[in-house]
Amino acid sequence: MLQQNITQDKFIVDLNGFDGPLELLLSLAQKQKVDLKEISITELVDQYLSFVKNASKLKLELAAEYLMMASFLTYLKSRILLPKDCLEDELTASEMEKNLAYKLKRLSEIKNCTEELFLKPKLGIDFFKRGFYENTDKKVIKKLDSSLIEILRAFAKINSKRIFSPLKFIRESVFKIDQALNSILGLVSRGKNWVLLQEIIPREWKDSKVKVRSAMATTFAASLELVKSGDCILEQNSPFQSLKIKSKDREDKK
Amino acid sequence: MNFIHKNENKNFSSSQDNLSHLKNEVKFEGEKILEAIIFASKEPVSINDLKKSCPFIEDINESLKNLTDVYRNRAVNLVKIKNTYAFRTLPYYSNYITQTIEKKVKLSKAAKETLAVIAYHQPVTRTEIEDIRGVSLYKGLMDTLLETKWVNIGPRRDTPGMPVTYVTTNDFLDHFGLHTVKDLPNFKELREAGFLTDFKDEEFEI
Amino acid sequence: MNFIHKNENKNFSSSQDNLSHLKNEVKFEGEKILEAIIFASKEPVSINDLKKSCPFIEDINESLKNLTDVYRNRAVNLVKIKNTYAFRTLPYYSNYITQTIEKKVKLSKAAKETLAVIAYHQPVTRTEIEDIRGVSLYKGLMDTLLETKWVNIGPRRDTPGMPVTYVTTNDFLDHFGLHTVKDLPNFKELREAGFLTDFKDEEFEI
Repeated sequence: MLQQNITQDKFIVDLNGFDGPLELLLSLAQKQKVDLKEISITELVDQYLSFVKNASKLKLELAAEYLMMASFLTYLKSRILLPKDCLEDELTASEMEKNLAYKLKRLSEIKNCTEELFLKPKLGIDFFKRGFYENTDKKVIKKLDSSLIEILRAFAKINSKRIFSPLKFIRESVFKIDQALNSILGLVSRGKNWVLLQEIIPREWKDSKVKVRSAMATTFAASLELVKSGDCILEQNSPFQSLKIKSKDREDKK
Repeated sequence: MNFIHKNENKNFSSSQDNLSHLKNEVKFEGEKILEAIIFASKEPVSINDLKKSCPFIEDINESLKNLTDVYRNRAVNLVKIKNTYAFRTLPYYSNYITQTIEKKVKLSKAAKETLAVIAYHQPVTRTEIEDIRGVSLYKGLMDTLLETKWVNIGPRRDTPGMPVTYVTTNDFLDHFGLHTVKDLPNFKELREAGFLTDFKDEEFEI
Repeated sequence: MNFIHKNENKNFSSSQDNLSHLKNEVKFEGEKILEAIIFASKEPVSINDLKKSCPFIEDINESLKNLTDVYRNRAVNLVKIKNTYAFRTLPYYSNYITQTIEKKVKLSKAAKETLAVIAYHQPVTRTEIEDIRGVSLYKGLMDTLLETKWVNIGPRRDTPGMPVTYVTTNDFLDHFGLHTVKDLPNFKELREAGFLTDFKDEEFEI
């Protein structure tokens, strides 16, 4: 059938030319019979499935739509072959067949109509409007020339801007890590006493909740860094208690 | 009705004749004003706009019909495009007109087919278009069609989800020389064969 | 000379009559071709160009005279300008046609965006528009939009300060061929329809 009709190269070209599985199916049907009323659905199903099989043999990547159609047709074929009395509640095989035939006919009709529509005389090509228009320049009325697509695009643009805009940090309320390192080192080097972490936060960072939170988080991160490098020790007596920090003694370091 | 004009009608004498003569004059003047407006306008003029410009015309549809008759046998015709009027040359004379073609829209095969689906099945939802064509619309296809101004957004479908619908425009009709959607090739046949479901006659057919 | 057309001349019987009838037909066809050419031309057409386009017309001056006669009593006249011909609407009727002379103006990007926000979020306050667009409205933008008649003042918002809201008008719906603003596709639908692809500003293939 199909394999005999089409060489391997042409097979690939053909597939690319099809605008979806229904169109492929339609063209197979038209090859079978001119009158779509007389096509054999089972034969058509076989042709389609062998087409898809061939495509996978050639390791062509078929779009999901083609595979979905293949699975539907396989199902349809099995329903046609099954005795009629089982599965009464679902669409009968003949209804499904009719439905498929209807869709094929409808597509073929719209394809014919598309051709005929574009064969019609067209404005600016086959017939014309008046070429010249008077300029009565005294009373010119401004007319806005905006099309709907422009408004839709403007709206889509605003929304996509809002969704896809990169995250921006408001720098003023972010306590930087090197700031935190400096203030920790400034405090802990003075003595060997424990210092509470919240005491390290500079005064100007204590005037709002947001700032305190940011400074606290950065100071904590910085303190971990200092512990990791072996310059400081961090201590917490029990969960949720305040963190204490002190610089590591030379003896401790040994 | 063609070309009743002043000089031809000078011989009336009785007062009754005179009255009907005057009435004809008024009608004829009205038609000429319509002619001037439509001739001078770049876009097809809607009947409503014509009414607004000429509130003194009693029966605008009759006047427009008369004007259409005047031009019936000319190379330039007054054509009705849905609820608008415009002058257009007959396609028959296109060979003699060498005009730089202003705007040649080149649509892809898929776009042409989608346009046809919208024209025949309007108002039609995206899902319905995809169902008829058996393939999903590629990105940017509806963009292109809306940009041609041949397609517009129609009323939302009154079904769950209230999907957006698409319809064709007067520009579309004008471009393909159609008066209404019913003039589409094979429209009647398709409708009778049951391929066009849910088609509603346009509301403002005048 | 006016409007000799095929159907009116069917009664000729003798061969001589028939010949003159045919000659008239040819003449009339020639006039119609001239009519179509001059109508569709952007510039007045020179007699030489007309001759070149219609070499089969025996006496072009006679044909042009006949065509001029056809339009003599219309609101549109065929006028001779030096050695060129053009159709012109009579100045007498210009009172009626000045209304239809339009100068096309484009909306700025900001105005389009603002209009879109109003269409989708109406009734919407100025602050809300600024919030949605992420930029403050420049002075005069709302005035421009109000001037278009596409936007109008809506009811005041029942919040502190009672700010004015903005809504779109029926003119807006008319211009964009919409029945209601609810028909506009929402963001999700726009995305599904592929309106979020990188928008090219260039025209589609022309």
